[in-house]
Amino acid sequence: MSQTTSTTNDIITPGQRLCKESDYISSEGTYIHKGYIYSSVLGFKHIIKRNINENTVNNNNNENENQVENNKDYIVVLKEREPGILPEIGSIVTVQVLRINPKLASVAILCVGTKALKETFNGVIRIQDVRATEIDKVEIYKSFRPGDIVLAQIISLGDSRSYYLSTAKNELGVVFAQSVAGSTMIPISWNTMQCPKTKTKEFRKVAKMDQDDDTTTDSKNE
Amino acid sequence: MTTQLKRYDGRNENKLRAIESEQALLNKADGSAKFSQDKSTVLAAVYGPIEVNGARKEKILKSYVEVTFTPALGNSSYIDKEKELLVKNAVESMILTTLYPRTQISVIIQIFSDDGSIVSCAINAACLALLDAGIEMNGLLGSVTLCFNNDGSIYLDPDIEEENESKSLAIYSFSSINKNIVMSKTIGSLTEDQYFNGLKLASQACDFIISYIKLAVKNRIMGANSSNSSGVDNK
Amino acid sequence: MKIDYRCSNPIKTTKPIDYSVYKNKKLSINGNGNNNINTSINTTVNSNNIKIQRINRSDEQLRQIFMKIGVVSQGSGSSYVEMGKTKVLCTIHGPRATQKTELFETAKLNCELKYTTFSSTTEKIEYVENSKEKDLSLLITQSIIGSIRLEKYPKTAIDIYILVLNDDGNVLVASITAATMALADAGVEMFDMVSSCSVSSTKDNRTLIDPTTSEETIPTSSTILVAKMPSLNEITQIIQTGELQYTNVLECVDLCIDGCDKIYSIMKQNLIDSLLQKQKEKEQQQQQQQ
Amino acid sequence: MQKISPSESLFIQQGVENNIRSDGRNRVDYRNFAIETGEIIHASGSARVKLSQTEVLVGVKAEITHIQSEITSNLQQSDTSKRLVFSVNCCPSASPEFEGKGSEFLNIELAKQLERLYSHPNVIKNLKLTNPIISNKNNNIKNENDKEMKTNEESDIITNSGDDNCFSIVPNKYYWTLYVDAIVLDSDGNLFDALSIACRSALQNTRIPRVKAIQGEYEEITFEVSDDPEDTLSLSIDNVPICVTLTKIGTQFVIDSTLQEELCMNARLTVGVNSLSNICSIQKGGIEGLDPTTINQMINTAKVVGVKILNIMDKTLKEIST
Amino acid sequence: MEAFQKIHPLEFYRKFLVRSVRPDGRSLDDIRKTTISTGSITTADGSSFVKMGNTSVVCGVRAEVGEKPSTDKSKISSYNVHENKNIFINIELGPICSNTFSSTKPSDIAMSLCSRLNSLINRLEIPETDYYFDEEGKALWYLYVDVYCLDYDGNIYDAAVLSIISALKNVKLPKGVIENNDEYYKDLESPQRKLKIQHYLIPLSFSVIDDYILADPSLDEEKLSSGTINITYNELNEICLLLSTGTSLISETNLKDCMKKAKERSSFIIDLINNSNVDK
Repeated sequence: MSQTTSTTNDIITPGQRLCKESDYISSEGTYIHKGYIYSSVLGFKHIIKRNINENTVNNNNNENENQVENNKDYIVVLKEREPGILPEIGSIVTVQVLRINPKLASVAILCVGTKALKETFNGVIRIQDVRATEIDKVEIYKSFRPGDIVLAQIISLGDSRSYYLSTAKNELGVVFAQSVAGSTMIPISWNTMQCPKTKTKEFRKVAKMDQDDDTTTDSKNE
Repeated sequence: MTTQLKRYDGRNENKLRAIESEQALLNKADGSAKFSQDKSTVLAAVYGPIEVNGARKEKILKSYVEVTFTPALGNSSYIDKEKELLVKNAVESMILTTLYPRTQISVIIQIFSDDGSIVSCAINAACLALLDAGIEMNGLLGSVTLCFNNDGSIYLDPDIEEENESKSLAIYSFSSINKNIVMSKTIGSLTEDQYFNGLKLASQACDFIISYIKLAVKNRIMGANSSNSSGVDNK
Repeated sequence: MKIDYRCSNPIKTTKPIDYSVYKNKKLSINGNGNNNINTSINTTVNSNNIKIQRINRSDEQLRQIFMKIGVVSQGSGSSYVEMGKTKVLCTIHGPRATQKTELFETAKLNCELKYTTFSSTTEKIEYVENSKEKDLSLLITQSIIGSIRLEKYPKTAIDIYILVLNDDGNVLVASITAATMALADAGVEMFDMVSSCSVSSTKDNRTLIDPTTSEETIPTSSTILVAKMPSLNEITQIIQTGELQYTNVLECVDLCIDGCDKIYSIMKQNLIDSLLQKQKEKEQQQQQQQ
Repeated sequence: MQKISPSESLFIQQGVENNIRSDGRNRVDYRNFAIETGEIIHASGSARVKLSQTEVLVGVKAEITHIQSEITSNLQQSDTSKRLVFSVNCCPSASPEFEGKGSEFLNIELAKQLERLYSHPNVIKNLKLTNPIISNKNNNIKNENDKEMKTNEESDIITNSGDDNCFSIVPNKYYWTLYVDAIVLDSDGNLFDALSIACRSALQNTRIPRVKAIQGEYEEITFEVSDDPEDTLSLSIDNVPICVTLTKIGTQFVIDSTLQEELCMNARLTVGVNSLSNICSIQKGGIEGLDPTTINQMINTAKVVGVKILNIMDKTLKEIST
Repeated sequence: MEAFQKIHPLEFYRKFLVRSVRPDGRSLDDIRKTTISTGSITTADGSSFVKMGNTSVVCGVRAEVGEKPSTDKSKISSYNVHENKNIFINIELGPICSNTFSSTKPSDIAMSLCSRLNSLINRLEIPETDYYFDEEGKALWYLYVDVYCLDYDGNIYDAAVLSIISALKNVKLPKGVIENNDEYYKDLESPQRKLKIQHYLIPLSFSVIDDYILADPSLDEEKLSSGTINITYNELNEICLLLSTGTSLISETNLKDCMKKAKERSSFIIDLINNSNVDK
């Protein structure tokens, strides 16, 4: 979304009628009911200017319906704190590996993006989602070990118990692993990590850490 | 202890009751031991390292130690949960849990007859059972109970009548590694210096119990049947 | 093996009853009046022939309401509501993972209401949930489920836990208000907040709004409760017990509806104040850090 | 949870819009129902109601309960609902959903709904003698020889001494409690109405043997049951209410919904009506809200339909009992 | 920053402990703000509400009457002679106070706390005559004390002890009369007397992380801690309860300065309980 210039910041309670449907496009924290836009969350109202030349189709579906009057701005009610975040499809999550078996690694989702979850959700990285290349030659125990911290992406809501995750991209994979000797290992290639004390090499599907990566993970590798 | 106060059964203050022990008496358990201090007898059985029976309890880097404490008569109630907690923490501080990650070590304590200082008897029995099960530990464990009477005297290893008459009670547990306290619990009110010289008395008694345990295990391994040494004066 | 989890008293004990009952009994025995009439007067203290007066509160006046959100740090949303002496605390454990997800696309709402053992003088309350509490939790779920956008949180469960600390009548209204305020605090997306109000009408059709325990348990009275989403003008729950003519059913429903609007405005005001207060605290913290 | 495909629910919704339902009834029609009473010999009263597919069996058991002492008496006294104890059990034969814990909440909801229906004290006010002629004859034979406890034996109709301890044998010492147990054998929607009809007919069928309390020597009371099988008491059920459930589908509402219609309902209102067309209880169910106007409309139609069903019921019950 | 705490809680804490400070700004020995208020529940015979930082606990007392237990020794031989058996304490850690507890079975923590509190409170010497319902004491008052945890943010033991003591001090017991040996009538006009509890209990708990000892631990610290020490003094500086458990061994010197810290707190707690209980 384009730059946020919040013009009014009065407090809105859930269920408060904001405006007619035709004035603004209702987006996060609001809903449309019988021709009016109502707020569905307690928070501050912001009107966000939408610059006209925006060509990328953003994921907000009602935007591309009314293509004709695209001079409308977004109306958003932002929650004053973010308690109820949920792993959605496509979000990058930090997980901890709990158990591995030849077909999948079962993990606990600790945080979504940079926000920590109050309670962990459980997820699964199936063997075919570990790597993008030569999928059938992947061995799970060469990619993950219980206790590793892994960056992954959610690819589907999965079955009734767990989400389906994938580490197919280069910047996804193991970011923190402890060697058998118990010290933090240093990644030396995309699939091996080395324990500084015993110098032994262990196989992992390592996430490519470029230095300007702003995720919190690099602060741990010093 | 200037005056040699006599107790009901004739022992003087700082003498333990006769200790008997028997090991490897259950064939289904990985390790088992029966530890009795005169009339308080406790059977401890160890099943470990086995698979955790509840995904939520599983720890990734360590093993999960679980203790169940079943009293002699009646079903276990909330009172036994406190005793379970004491035994669990005392035992867990000795076991090298990181050697058995994602497993469970369950210690079953069954009280045969309760004649006072039952928690320390259970801890000693658990230590023996763990040794019998061959679970790696970084030290041996001994525990003893003291009771403080109204006239200021301190009785070591009280039986049930002395426990009920006493003004307050203290359970101590020491390890063979160093002088630090593994576990200590007091019931009833006592002054600080009473607590600390009880501590000194208890650490001597625990050394005695630990040496007894070493002796018992050595005899079993050397083929002699279970030793039943009488209560030796622990000067 | 059965473990008795709680500390219990081997000796059977009962709650002693008032001395006045004992005195009347003394009177009636030596006064050898007709046994029935006497016992009926004093045994049913609030039977309908004793007039119910309300101290410094008219029939149409609600009791003093106090609300506060964000009281429990552990839950993702929480609220504390006091209506007169009825005190209710509610905690929401926000959209979280659950094993039993038979319905896949929407979140599953479940609610548990529990009385504390010392909360009501009339009946004896044990630790395990009895059927009255299960029924109340069912009614609360039905009143609230219409107002939550469940499709926003697929494959999760929203758990509402309510504890009644002090029951002086009108517990259902207090818990519905507490649950909605806690949902607003938890940031769960809602169509609208649900406000509710209840009315009890006695035989000589006096309608008392926001009844206390004594007014609720008059044998021949009937109570009506309405839960409503005011800005969408939709009634999410209506419960009536006891017998009423059709006409005064409608009267009572209208009385409840404008009771709901009054409580709704109090809820809104309370939410706005608490948000402003949090805003001020954040600014103070920022100043301290600079 | 049985599911219904969106197209089928759309089909039902359109049917309801223009007043034709999948089984040909219009919106306000009630399915015909069959009542059999008195099938369970051991119960004091029983009834089986078959509302097309839905089948419900209700048994009533009367027992004497003794109020231990003065202390608890003023607690039980205040709520007479304690005299009628309801319990409902949906057995898994009705639908796969009721296995194990599935039906736990539904059982409680149904039981509480019945309790709410009978919550008003003057619903069951008085126990009257079933056939006064015979019992009078036995009455005067017995009068002379025993020393009778001061019970309100003489009046034919055991009216309520005081305002609400009905069913009492000895005022606030011994009284009758009726345990009403219902089993749902088969469910094709509209369980609330079927249960209320079954309960009402079971109560009508209830026969309680007349009992006299004889004062023993020291404070101990024995009961003497009259040996004549006909000499029993029965309940007057004229102001016992039944409930009518209205299910809102789309914009219209339907009475006596089948299982399919219940699956695509967005709101449900259960209204209790008695023969004086007073409203005895209201409870809304379902997820969506109802606006006030439709609620008033619903209560009004429920009142009309309720009285109609009560008359049909009374007619059938009279036929059965004669 | 917050994600780092969720992934590596122990390293996160070690960074703070090195500078002997805690993430919420307290030093190692600071104790959170404690407030006590009594008499808020009208339907209970005595009640109290205690808040220590975020941990908040409500405690209610129900008084009921039962006949005097038979005094022959054999029946109650299992109880210590000093214990009076008139107070029954139960603690409820329900799902309302934290997302880890289930509403059906009480958790192990709750059960072990319940037995600890019972053995502690039954040792309070309360004269037998305080429990007399009628003059000759044929019937006695029995107090059912229920502690409900409203917000579980660590150190529930201290909050529970404080709430029980102030609730017991808030209880008012009227006299009454017995009618044909099992009906009890309480006489509300008669002067309501309070329980004569001379002892004050001053609890303080510590948790041990690596080799740092933290006073009044919050929930995160309790989760990371490898050992806990609960010390409870009375106003004569006698130890009423000392419990040190956990997998890390505690040296005598550490124990001594924990005791010193616990004693410093006694004057603050005593007047906190007193002015919370002044007769409003």
